[in-house]
Amino acid sequence: MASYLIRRLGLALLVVWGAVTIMFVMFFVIPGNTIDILSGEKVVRPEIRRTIEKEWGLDKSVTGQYVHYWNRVLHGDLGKSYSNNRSVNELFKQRAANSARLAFWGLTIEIVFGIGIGVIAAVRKYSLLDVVTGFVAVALAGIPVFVLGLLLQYGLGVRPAQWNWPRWARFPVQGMGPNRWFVVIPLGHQWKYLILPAIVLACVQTGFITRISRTSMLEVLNADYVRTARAKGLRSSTVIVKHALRNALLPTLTVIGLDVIGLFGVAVLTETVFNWPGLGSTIRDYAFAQDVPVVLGLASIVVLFGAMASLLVDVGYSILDPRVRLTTEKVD
Amino acid sequence: MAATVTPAAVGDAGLGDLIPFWTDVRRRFLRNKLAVGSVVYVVLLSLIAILAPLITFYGPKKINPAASLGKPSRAHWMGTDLLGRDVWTRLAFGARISLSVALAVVVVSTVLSLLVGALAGYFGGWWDTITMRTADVFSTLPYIVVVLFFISVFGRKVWVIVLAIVALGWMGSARLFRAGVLQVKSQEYIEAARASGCSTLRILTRHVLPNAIQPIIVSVAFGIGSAILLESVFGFLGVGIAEPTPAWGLMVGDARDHLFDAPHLFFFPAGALVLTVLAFTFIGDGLRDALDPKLRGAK
Amino acid sequence: MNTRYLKALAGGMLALAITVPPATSAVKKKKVTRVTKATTTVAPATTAIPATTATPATTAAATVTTAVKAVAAGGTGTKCNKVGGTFIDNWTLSTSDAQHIDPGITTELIGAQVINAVWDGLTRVDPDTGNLLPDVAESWSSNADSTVWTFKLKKGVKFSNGEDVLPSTFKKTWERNVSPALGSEYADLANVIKGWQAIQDGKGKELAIVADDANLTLTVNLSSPYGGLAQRVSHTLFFPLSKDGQIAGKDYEKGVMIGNGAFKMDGPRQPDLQTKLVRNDSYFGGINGHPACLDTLVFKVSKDPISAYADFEAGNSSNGVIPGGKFAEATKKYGDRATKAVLSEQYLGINWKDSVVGGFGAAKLRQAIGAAIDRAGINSIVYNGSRKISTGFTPPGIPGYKAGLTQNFQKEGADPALAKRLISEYAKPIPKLTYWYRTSSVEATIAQLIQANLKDVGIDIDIQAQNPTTYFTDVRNKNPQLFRSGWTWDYSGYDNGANQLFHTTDDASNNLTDFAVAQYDQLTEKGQAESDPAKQAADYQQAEAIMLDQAVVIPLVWGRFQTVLSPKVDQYPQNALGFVDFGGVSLK
Amino acid sequence: MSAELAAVAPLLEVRNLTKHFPITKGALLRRRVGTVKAVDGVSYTVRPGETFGLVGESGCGKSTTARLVLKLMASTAGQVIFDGVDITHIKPNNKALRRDLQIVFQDPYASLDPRMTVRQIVAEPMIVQGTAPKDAYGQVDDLLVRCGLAREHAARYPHEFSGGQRQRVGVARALGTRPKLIFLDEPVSALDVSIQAQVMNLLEDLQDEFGLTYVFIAHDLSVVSHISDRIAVMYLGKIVETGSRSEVFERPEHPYTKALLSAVPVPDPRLERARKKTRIVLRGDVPSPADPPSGCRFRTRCAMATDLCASDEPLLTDQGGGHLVACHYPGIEWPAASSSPLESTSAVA
Repeated sequence: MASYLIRRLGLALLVVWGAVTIMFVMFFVIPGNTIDILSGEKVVRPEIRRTIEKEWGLDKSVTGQYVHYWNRVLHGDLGKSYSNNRSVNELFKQRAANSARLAFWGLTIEIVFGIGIGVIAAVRKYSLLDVVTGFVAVALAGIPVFVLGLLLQYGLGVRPAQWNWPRWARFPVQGMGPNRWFVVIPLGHQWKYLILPAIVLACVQTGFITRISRTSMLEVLNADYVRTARAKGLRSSTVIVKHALRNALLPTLTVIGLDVIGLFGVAVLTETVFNWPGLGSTIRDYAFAQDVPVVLGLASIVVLFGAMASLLVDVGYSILDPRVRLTTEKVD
Repeated sequence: MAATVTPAAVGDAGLGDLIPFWTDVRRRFLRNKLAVGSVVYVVLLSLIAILAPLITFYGPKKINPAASLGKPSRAHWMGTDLLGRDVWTRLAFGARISLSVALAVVVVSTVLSLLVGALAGYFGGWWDTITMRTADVFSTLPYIVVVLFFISVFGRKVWVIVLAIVALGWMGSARLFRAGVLQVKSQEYIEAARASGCSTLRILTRHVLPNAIQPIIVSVAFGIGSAILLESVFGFLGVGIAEPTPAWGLMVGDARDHLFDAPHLFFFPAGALVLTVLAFTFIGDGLRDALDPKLRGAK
Repeated sequence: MNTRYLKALAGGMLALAITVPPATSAVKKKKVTRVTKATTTVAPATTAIPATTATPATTAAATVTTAVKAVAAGGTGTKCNKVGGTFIDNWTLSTSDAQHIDPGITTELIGAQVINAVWDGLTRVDPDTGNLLPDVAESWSSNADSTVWTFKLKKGVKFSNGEDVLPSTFKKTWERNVSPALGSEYADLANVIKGWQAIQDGKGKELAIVADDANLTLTVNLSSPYGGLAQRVSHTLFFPLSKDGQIAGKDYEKGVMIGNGAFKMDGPRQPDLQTKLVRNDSYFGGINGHPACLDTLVFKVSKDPISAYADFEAGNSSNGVIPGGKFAEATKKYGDRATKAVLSEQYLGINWKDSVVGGFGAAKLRQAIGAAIDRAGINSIVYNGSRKISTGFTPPGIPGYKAGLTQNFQKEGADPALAKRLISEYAKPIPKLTYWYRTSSVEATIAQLIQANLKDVGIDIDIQAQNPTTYFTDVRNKNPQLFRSGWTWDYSGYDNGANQLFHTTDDASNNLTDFAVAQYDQLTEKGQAESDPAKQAADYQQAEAIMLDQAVVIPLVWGRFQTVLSPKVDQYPQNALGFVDFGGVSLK
Repeated sequence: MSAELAAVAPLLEVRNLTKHFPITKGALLRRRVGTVKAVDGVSYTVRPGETFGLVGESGCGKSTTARLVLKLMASTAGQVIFDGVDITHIKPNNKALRRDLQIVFQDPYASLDPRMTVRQIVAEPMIVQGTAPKDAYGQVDDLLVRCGLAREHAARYPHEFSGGQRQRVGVARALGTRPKLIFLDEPVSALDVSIQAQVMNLLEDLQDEFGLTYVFIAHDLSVVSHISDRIAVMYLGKIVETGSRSEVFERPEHPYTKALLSAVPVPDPRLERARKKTRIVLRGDVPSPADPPSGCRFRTRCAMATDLCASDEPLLTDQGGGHLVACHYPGIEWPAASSSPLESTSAVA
């Protein structure tokens, strides 16, 4: 197991290397360069351009810059933003926690509601509850984040304020608020700032998770061993929890794992609409400005994180399904 | 013995003898009202897409500033947008673009993920390592960089958007498939099939896939919706299909500016989108049930 | 021309940023490099640049040798009806955070907005009249040929940490800001000062400035005559930095920067969240003659104007940006106190060098395009009817502005009959033309309206959405036949628009149309050299009329601020360039 | 019976068959730090028409042996000669191999594809062999009937059957290609006792009817005792005793075989009660095949083990009449002290 983890960590680094290299190449293929983009229509004076290029090592060849980049990264320095001189290390420190907290709660909502509704829908297949939750799940997933966010902002923030509802019934429209946390637990009023973006973030995937877990659950409920368990006279809830759920979780776990990986990506719009300064929207902003160090620096950390998540998913598999062994071949 | 269900316990014992498999599947599918309704909806939608020029009265790109933001009326029964374009017309023509984009995305990425995921799951080893780590790379690349890359290299064309969405989305179903295959591959009937002399291809197609297909059906149904939605996200970010092409995602995205003063701009395309995703979901459910032999003969 | 646009685009809010009028989406300020070029092309005798505003002070500065005492400081600005309170600004940074708020480095209006609250320069533009007011400087004067400028500083001006603001403070700060090591993109703004070139070439470290701290005089020697220095030093690049700032590099803005303005930073910036300022109690009074009315000023960052507006509607900010299509609704609800005209112009550009639409021969075709476009329609559909339809390129408010320069072929609405007549006079087959726009829903809307207008008169155009990030570079290099652009004035001078956008020898970057007409060039050069404001205006007007007759641009609408103010806001002084004088802002 | 068959050439000859699984360590560069010797030099012969019983505790490598012969797993070393042909190195998907060698799996629930009808399941090996699907399906009915099922069952799915019925399907599937040899991998261990007998009877009937040869794998000597002509007892990857049924049952020489035999219930209750007193309880668990004991592998659980057992590995030696035993002290009796009631059969199950 330990050696498996170490091996997978090595592979995760390989993934980071691959992703960074791909992005590096992409940025060289995408037309336009940072200096031009930042200066807009203005032509930058050659001396200034040279100063800037030298400062960022843009005067080197592509391979030179590539080597230079890794050299810096390996020394623990992700570099500085072309556009505003901010240290990427600093940016990461500021943003990663925000992203992680939002992602954590989004994911929690997603898992609790997604699996919960999915299981109930499967057990009460084709009941009114099943159809209604199915409809709601799909409808929520079918509304773009930027529209859903706006609806929530108006429904829970703007209108209550305009109608002079009591303070507790109003939600903030934007921002991080007091930024008070115990690790991921919001303190004080912080939860009010967290809840809307977390819901919006969760809505994107909850529908999918609901359906996946419903489907896997149905599959499992019809499996022989569950029938056997039922025939043995076990209580229905015991059967569902002990026998069915565990086995139904495998595909759901895949989706959730993917989601952990992609959550920063999904969060771009949520972060934008609610002005939650996380990694996703930051990467997006700097990607448009072709601010290569920031995008590469932050993205490679996200990639590393994603590779870890995918590792956890694989470990999770082996826990849920002992047949999926991590190391050795099946013996007898 | 007591632990198993005897044939008599499973519905009509004689049923299986009389009715061929597909007839039974059809029968069971047709008994599912939601699924049948959904098929009707999809057929209707396809007809609307195909017959769009015949069943609409304006051009999809025909603007009429005088009729800007018109409420649904007799002349424009889904109202008009900011440029006075008929929403119904754009919705009908948009079905062409959005459905074909979605189907292209789903078909390409399902085939790709089938190949990658199923093989990775079945063979494991280096192939698994390479493909799954590649999937890791792709799923963590910031999508904006990928889309920027695609549109700046190939231009802002519909197929480029399809390609970009596939490039960003194949990993999901590939992983799902891999998980399914991993689960199925350790079953004894796979070994039995090998002992029976089945080739790898036959095992994959006849035994592994049919048993691993459940989550994929859901993923395809949702894939159609999320492809259309991604199109709107790209539109929101300014890297999607260009106006004035009528596409549902674009229409939903544009409606944000007039969410409260012209809600019909949002309601109709978003409604069509949600209904479409729902329809494919219900069809998926229906197929699932109809194809599941364990539900055979059951109501 | 609106680089800040691009930033907004780069920030990803494409669809939304464009809905914001140029000034509110904050314009990247363009440097005035034209000056030095003019001195080389224009006769030596007329070297001084005309004053960019019509204040007596600046006019005099260019013509007389005696010192001109400007309006007496203190008591002329906005009064506080109430002192105290917190103003939450969700307008300035409503599409993205400012990249820099270091006065030496900033290139954007949104950053300059914050800087103007924390620092005061030698001079400042009056929010009401647009005239130049003395700020840290008490008065200024120049010699006869405007090569030596002397600023007399007010006594007792201090930084918020108690440090004195002295002439040497300015000298050292300016030397820091222009040093190649800092790499400021706006270092060129100081290129008229003697010693600048040597610093750029690495041969010197000092500017030819004599700082007499005892007598509080700052004497600036120029390398070539320039009459507009008093205006120029109102730019953020010339704001004074405290001692630690004078030696600081690019990292200075990571901490708390010390200014001499109405507000001081309450802590380091919180990038992408907010920048919080509090009243600077040791403020010398600036143009208003009193400390800031507000206790606290918070610049809140948003990334999506629609959400920012929702935030305003929920009562969470004191001002806000009106998103596209909401102008009528928002002004009805919250009034139009803050929606005055901004010095900007939206136009359709036509490429002068193009083989079909360019050159004198295609004038009728270009005019036909102008006649065919329904600008009233664009105004009502795109701008909710809030804009004023341009009657020329230069907007009212610019000294020397004249109405109706394009009346001959452009009406508010479309004139298809005239357009068709012009086409028949053109008498050549018209191929399908290419029209470029930056991708956004608003730009797409304008494109389709124009496309429909032109189709009505038989001109087919292919509208092409372009990569917003590289839009201007692409327009510059690939020369599309028709393209959409806009321009926001950096200072209220006629030359900043007409003179810089269409002059042959101008920065290729600014002349997107590639307009190259000798008569136009001569007239603008003559105007630049002219010392009499009336004559100067006449020259510019004549030049602009030539440009407009050639219809190399089709002016669409002039700009307007899309700002909503909370009813709790009492005073909100803002000049037409977009600067809010936060020192004078007060709450009810 | 065995005397007659002894003259006939063996149908299957397994020589020194070995399967080692590597144990690796290390993150990126995997070092091989050990080996699981799942099957370690197993040799036996199976004659045409006989039933060869392969018995041993779970994990002893008996199922692996079957999978190695069937090429469902690649062997590390050794030779397999089937019907006079060396099949050690032929490809796993060799058609003749698949036709002539079939297997019935232990778990009747897991070994049938739930998404196939019985008809499809039974016909599949034939179709793979090149029989036209129509003909294959035609034969299914007949096979089902012979296996004690009804024709109508062909259209049903596995979940509609009981365990015994499913195992009949499994047998029918194995029969379709008219194989020469069928491996029965604990075919009845998952079934209820009453059903076990039915299936065993069916297997015997079919053997007569089709002239089949069986390799019957079981963890329980009692099952094998009914059906086998000859028996091999495996312990930890090795055969410890092999011989004809009567020799192994009546004159067991290896302590392990004796222990196994003592656990076999005897139908006569009186005898059974008497035997209970002499039941042999094995100490401890089966050692890890990754680290087998030196010398005799059974010595760690053998009450009579000596230093010789720890130092030298006993080889299979003929005790006469083809009765081979791998023990330094063949025939040695268990001491009485080790005889006590066996709490459960788990020690040998």
